[in-house]
Amino acid sequence: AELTVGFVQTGSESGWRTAFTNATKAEAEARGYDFKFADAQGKQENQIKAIRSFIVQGVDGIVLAPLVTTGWDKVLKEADRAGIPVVLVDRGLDSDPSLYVTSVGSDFTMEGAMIGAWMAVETEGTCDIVELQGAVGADAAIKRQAGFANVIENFPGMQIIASQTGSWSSTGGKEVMESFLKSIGGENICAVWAHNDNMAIGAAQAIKEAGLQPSEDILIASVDAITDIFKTMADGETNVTLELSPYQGAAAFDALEAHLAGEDVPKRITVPGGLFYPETAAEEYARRK
Amino acid sequence: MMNLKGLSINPKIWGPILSLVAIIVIMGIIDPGFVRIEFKDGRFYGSLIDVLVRATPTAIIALGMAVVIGTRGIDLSVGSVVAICGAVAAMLITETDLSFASVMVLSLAAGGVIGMLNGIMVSYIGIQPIIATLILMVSGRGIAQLITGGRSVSFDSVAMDIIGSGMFLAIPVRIWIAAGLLLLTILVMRKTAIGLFIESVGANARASRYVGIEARLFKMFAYVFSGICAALAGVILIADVGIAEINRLGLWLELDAILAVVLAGGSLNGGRIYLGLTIIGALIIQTLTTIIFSSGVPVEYNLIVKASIILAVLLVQSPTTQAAIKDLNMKRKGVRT
Amino acid sequence: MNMNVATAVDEAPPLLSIQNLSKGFAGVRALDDVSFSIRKGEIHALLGENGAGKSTFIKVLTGVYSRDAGQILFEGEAFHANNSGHAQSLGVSTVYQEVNLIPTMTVTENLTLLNQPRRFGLISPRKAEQRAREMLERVGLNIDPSEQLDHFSIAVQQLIAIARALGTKAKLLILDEPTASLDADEVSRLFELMTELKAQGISIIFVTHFLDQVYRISDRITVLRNGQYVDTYNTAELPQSELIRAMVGKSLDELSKDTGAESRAVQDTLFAIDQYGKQRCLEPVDLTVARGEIVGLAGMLGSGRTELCNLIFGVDSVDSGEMTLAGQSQSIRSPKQAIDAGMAYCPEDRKVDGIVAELSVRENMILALQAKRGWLRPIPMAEQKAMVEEMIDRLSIKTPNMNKPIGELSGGNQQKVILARWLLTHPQLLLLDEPTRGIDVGAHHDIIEIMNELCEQGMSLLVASSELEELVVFAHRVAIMKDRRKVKELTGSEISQQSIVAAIAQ
Amino acid sequence: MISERTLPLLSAIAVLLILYGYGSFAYNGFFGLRLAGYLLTDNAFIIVTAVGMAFVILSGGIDLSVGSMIAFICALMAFLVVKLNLHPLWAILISVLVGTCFGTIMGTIIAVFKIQPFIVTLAGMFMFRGLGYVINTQQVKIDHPFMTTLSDFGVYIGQGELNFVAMVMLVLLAVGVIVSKYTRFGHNVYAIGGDSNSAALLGVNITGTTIRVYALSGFYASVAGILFAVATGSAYPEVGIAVELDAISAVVLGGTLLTGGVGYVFGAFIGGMTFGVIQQLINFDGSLNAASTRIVIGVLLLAFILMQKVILIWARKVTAKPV
Ligand SMILES: Nc1ncnc2c1ncn2[C@@H]1O[C@H](COP(=O)(O)OP(=O)(O)OP(=O)(O)O)[C@@H](O)[C@H]1O
Ligand SMILES: Nc1ncnc2c1ncn2[C@@H]1O[C@H](COP(=O)(O)OP(=O)(O)OP(=O)(O)O)[C@@H](O)[C@H]1O
Ligand SMILES: [Mg+2]
Ligand SMILES: [Mg+2]
Repeated sequence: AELTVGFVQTGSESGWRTAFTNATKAEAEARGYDFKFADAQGKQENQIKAIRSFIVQGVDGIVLAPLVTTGWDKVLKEADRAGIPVVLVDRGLDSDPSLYVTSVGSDFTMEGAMIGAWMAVETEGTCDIVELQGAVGADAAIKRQAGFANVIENFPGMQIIASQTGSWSSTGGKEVMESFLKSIGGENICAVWAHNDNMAIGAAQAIKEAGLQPSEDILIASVDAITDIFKTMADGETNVTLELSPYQGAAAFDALEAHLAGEDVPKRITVPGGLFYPETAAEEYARRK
Repeated sequence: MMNLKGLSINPKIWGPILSLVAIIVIMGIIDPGFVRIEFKDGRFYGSLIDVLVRATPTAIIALGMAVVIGTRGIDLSVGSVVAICGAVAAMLITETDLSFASVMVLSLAAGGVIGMLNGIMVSYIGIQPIIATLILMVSGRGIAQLITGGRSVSFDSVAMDIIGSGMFLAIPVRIWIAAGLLLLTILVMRKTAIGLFIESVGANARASRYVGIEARLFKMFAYVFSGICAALAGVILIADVGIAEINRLGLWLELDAILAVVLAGGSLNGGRIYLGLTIIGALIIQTLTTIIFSSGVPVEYNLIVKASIILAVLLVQSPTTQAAIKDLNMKRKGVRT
Repeated sequence: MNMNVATAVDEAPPLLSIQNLSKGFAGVRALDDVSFSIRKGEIHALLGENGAGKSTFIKVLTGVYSRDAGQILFEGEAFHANNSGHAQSLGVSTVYQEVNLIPTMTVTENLTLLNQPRRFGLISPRKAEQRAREMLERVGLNIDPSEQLDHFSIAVQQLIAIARALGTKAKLLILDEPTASLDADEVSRLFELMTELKAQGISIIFVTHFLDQVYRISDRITVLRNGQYVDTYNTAELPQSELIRAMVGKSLDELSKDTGAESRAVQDTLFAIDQYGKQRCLEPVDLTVARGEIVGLAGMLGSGRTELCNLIFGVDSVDSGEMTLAGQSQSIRSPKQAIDAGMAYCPEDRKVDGIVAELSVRENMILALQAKRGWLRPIPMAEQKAMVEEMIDRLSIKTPNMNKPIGELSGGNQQKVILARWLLTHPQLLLLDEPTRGIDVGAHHDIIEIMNELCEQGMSLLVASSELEELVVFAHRVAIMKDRRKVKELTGSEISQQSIVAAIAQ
Repeated sequence: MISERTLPLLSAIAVLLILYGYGSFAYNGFFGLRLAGYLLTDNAFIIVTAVGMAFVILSGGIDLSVGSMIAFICALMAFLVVKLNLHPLWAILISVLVGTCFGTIMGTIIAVFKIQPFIVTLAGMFMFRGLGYVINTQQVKIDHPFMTTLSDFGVYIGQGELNFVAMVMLVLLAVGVIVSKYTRFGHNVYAIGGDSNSAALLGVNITGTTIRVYALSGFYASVAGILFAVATGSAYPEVGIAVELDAISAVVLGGTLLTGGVGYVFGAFIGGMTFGVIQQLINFDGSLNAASTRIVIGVLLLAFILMQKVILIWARKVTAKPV
C-alpha cells in the first residue's frame, strides 16, 4: 500500500530552505507517497504541534527537519509510543538516538572546517577575517563557527577580528560590511567569512562601493550554494561557496522504507556537500536557474 | 541663556533632535572616525553618510506609519508589503520588458492596493487595525513567496543600480528620494486639509464625524499611503543589493518604523503627526545600529546596547523628567534672586 | 470691604481654609493668591465667569493639579492631597465638571469602584448591584445598573456621578456644575439631598452658572474673577445685580427678560419632517421650522430630544418618514450629508462628540467649515485667523491665544468654541442641543442675543434645552417631547414655564 | 446572561466551535480527546502569556516584551539548573521572581515617567532577548529528573492527556478570570483602560495599578517561559520570537478591544485555542506549501473575524432592547 509520510519543515526562511522543501516533495510524489507537509514558520512549538497532529492522524512515518537540537524528547517518545518512526533531516538532535531511526544531513562543523581550510590555503595562513553571522544562537552558526575556529587555531597568523550578525540577509550583510570597512578599514581586512550566501552578496556590494575589488582585495567565502551566488561568483565578486545539499529527501525516504521493512539503518547518514569555485560558476548558474 | 529659552519653546519638538545630536556628539568624542566625512571619488564617504543612506527605507516606511498612527491605527503589514513589492519589482524587471517607469508605477500601485485592503478592513469592515494588518503581515510574505515561487530573484538593471547606490550632486539618490517624499508628504498634509482631518479623526473620531469629516475615507487614505511608502522602501531595498530575497526582505521593519514614530513624539492614541521628527526618529534608530556595528560590541550585546540607549533617550525626554528639571531650574533661580 | 462680614461673625474654626493659593499654566494665571474658607455644614457657592478659575481651584484642592503656592487647612491641619483618591480618603469627595465616569463599565461598577462590597475577600456582584440600586434611588434614578454607562444620556450620567459622590462618606462634598444638564425635577431632588447632607454637618462647595439656584440653596457665595479672589458674601444679603457685578467686573444691563418671542407665521417653511422616526428609538415625529424661526424642544431626561436631533442630522439613520429642507426632499444618512444640505448641529456631549481635545482652538473652530469645503480647498491661514479672532471676540472666548489646545480651556469656553464652529458654516438650519450648558450669565446673555440676531438674518434654529426659562425667552414655538414622542406644541403666547411643565406632566 | 458586553466573546466562542466542528467533520481524528489534550498542552504557553496580556490590553496598554521574556526565562532556567546545579524548584521560583521584577520595572517606567507602553516594552523586548543571549547563546538541554517528572505528569481521560502544562494553564486562566472580575485591582484595570483621566479623577491609583498590571504580565510571561522549558526540557535563545503578536491577537480575537476597557480575560483562552485550531486544520490538511500556509492562516483569520462580526450584528439585532 502507499505510504503516508508527514514532513515537518522548519519554515521558509531562505531560498535554500524552499529548494529543500520542493526537492523533498518532488521525491515523495515520485514515490507515490501520500505526502503531508507542515510548515512551522520558524518556531519549534509549531513543529511539535505538527508532529502531534501527524501522530493523531496515524501516519506511517514522520520526516523532521528540526529547527533546534534540543527539546524533542517528549514528543519523540509520544511518536515512539504510537509506533511511528521518525527520520531526521538537515541536522541532528541532542536526544536519545533510540528515539529516531536515523539522522540524514550535513555536518555543520565539517563545513566550517572546510571553509577554514580553504582560507588557510588561499592566504597561506595569514589573514585578518571578518565574520558575518546569521541570527545569534542558531545551531548552524554555532557549529560552523566552531569548525572554522578549529582550523584557523592552527595558524597563528589567522584571526577573526570582527564579528557581527547580518541577520541572514544581503541588506544586513551589506550594512554590517559597510560599518566594518569604515571602522576597521578595507586595507586591514583580508577575508570575509559569511555564514550564508546572501550576506556574502551584500558584503561584496559594500566592498565594491568602497572602491575595492571583492574577491581580490578582500576574499569572500560563504555557505549554501544558492542560485544567486553563482551569478555573483561568475561576476568575480566572491571566491567560494559550500554546497549544502537540498536533496536529502531521497536518503530519508530510503531509510524510512528500510526501517519499515525491518532492516537495520545506520544512525547517521551524511549527504555530501562540496566547495564551488568561480571557474564553474557561470555553468552552475545556467544549470540551476 | 536667551538662546536656550528660545529652544525650549516645545520640548516635544526639540527632544528628538537634541537626542540625535547628543548621540552623535558622544560617539564623535569616543571615536572621531565616526563623525569624519571625506569627499572621495565624487561622493561623500563616512559613517554618518551611511547612517543617512541606511535610514532611508525605515524613514520612508515611518512616514507612512506616522500618518496611520495619526488616525489612531497601526500598520503591521509594512514589512510584508516591502517583500511583496520587492518581489513584484524584481519579477517585472527580470520577466518582462516593461520600461523602468512602468515597473516603478506598478510596484508602487501594488503597495497602494495592499494598503487599500488594509484600509477597507479597518475603516469599512471595522476590524481593529492591529489585527487587520496582522492578517496581511502573516499572509503577505506568503504572497511574496508565491510571486517568485519561493526563490530569491537577482536582477541587473541600470536604473535600479542608480536608485540603490547612485549619486546625484554627490549625494546618494535614495536620500533625494526620501527627502522628496518628505517634502511631498508635508505639502499634501499641510497645504491641503488632509492633515487636519487625519489628526482630527485620530484624536476624536466621533467628533470628527459630527463635523462632517468622512472619517473612513481618510483612514483608508492613510493605509493606502502607508502601503505606497512601504512599496517604495521595498524597491529601494532590493535595488541596494540587486536581489530580492523575499524570505527576509523587510522582516521586522514595522517595529523600527513604529519606534521612529514614537520617538518623534507621535502618540499611538492618535492625534498630532510629526513628519519631520519621524525622520529624526528613524535617524536615531539607524545611528544606534551603525554605532553598534562599527564599535565592535560583541554580537550578543547588540540588543542590550540598543535598548539601553533608547530607554535613556526616552527617560530624558519624558514629561516627568522635564518637569523635574524645570523645578530644579526654578529653585536655582529662586535662590539667586 | 476688606474684612468681610461673613467671617467676622463666625467664630468657630472653618472646616477648610484656603490661604494664598496660586496656580499657573503656560501663559495663564488660573489662580492668583486666592484665600477664603468654608464652614462646617454650609453650602458654599463658588461663582465666576467662564475661565475664572473655579474648576482649577477644585482640582488644585483635590490634588489633581499641584499648586504653585499657598496653603490649605482642613479641620485646622495642613491638607495636601496627592490625587483625587487621596483627597477622597481624607474626606473630600468631588464631582468634577465634565462627567468623569468610566463609559465602558456598568453603572454598578462605576458606582462601587474603589468601594466594592465583598464576600470571602472577593467582590460580590450581587451586593454591589444592590448597593448601586440604593445609591441610584437616592437621586431618583430608576435605571438598570447592570447596563453599560455610555448607554445613558449625559444627564443621566451626571446624576450617576452625583449619586456616586453622595455615596462616599465625606466631610466636604464638591460639585462642579452638577446641574448643567439637569431638568427642574432633578435639580429639586438634588437640592433636597444637599439640604439633608448639610443637616448632617457636611459642607458642600457648589459651582453653577444658574443664579436662581445659587439663591435657592447656598448659604454663602465666593466669587472668583480672572483667577483672583473677589469676595465672599452671605447669600441672603447680596442682591443679584451686585453678584453679577462682582462676577463680571462691571454692571450688566438688566438681562433683557421679555416675556417671550413673537410667533412667526409659518408661511415660509424651511424645514419639515413628516413621520420621522426609528424603531426602538423614536416614535414618528412631525415637525416644521419656518425661515427665521426658533423652535424649542422641551422634555424630561430621556424624552428623546437628543435622539430627534441625532436623527435629523444623520448621526443615526431613520427607518421611517420624510424630510424636506428649503423645498427639497432630503434623505440624510450621515452628518456630512446634513451639512451639505445646509444644517449644523451642536451636540449635547461636548467632551465626546464636540471637542477634539488635542487640536487647537483655531483648528477646532474651523473644522466644520473646512470639512464642508472639502480637503482640496484649505482655508488660507490668514482667513482662518481672521475668522477665529472675530469669533473669539464676539463670543468673548477666554483663551491666551488661538493655538492653545481646546482641551485646556475651561468648560464654558469649550462650549463657546463649538458654537463658533457651527456659526462659521452659516447653516440654514442650526440644531442646538443644550447650547448654553455650562455657560456663564454674561455669555448666556450674549448667546441668546446671537441666536436672535441669527434668526433675524433668516437662519432657523431648533434648540433642545432643559432650561425652560431660556426656552421661554427665545423660542417662537416649543415642541414638547415625552417618552420618545412629540406630545404637544406651544405657540407664541401659550409659551410659559408653567404651560411647558404642565404639558410635560400630562 | 447575554448582555451587549458579552456578545463579542460569545461570538468568538461560537466561531471557535464552528471551526472545530468543521475540522471534526472534515478530518479523521480531529474530533476527540487526544487532539483536545494536545490543543490544551501545545497552546498552553501562548494562552498563559495571553492571559497576562489581556490585563495589559484591558488597562489600555500593550506589552511587547513577553516573547523575549519567555526566551530570557528559559535561558535563566537553563543557567540555574545546568550551570549552577540548583534544584529546578528553586530555579522556577527565582525565574518567576526575576520575571515579575522586570515587569514591575517596565510598569514603573511607564507609570512614573509617563512613556508610552508600546515603546517601553519594545525596549524591554530588545533588552530581555539580549540578556538571554548574554546568559547563553547555545541550545541547552535542561536535564533534570524533576523537570522530566513535571513534563511527564498527567492524567489520562480516555485517549486524551491532561498534563502538567495544561493544568497550570487552566489554573492560571481561572486565577486571571477571578482577579479581573472579583477583585478591586481587576476593576481598576478596566477603569483605567476605559478612561484613564476619569479613573484618576474617580480616585483610582493609576500609577499603582499600571505597575501591577505590567508586573502581572511579567509574572504570566515568566510562567509561560517555565512551561516552555518544562515542556521541551530545553532552552535556546530564539524561543518565543513573535509570541507577543500571537498573544495580542489571541486577546483581540477573544473579543477584547485594543483600546482598553472592553473585553474579558477568558477571551484570551478562546483566542489562543482559535489559533491552535487553525494551525491544526492546516496540519491535518497537509497539502499546503510554505507560501500557501501563510496565506491560508491569514484567510482563516479574516474569515474568523468576519464570522464574528456577522454573528455580532445578528445577535445585536436579536437581543436589542425593545422600548
Ligand atoms: N490643563 C490646563 N492647561 C492649561 N490651561 C488651563 C488648564 N486648565 C485650565 N486652564 C486655564 O485656566 C483658566 C481657568 O480655567 P477653569 O477651568 O478653572 O475655569 P472655570 O472657572 O471652571 O470656567 P467654566 O465656568 O467655564 O468651567 C482658563 O483660562 C483655562 O484656559
Ligand atoms: N431617566 C431616564 N431613565 C432611563 N433611561 C434614560 C433616562 N434618561 C435618559 N435615558 C437614556 O438616555 C438615552 C438618551 O436619551 P435622549 O438623550 O434622547 O433624551 P433627551 O430628551 O435628550 O434627554 P437628555 O436631557 O438626557 O439629553 C435614552 O436612550 C435612554 O436610554
Ligand atoms: Mg469649570
Ligand atoms: Mg438631550
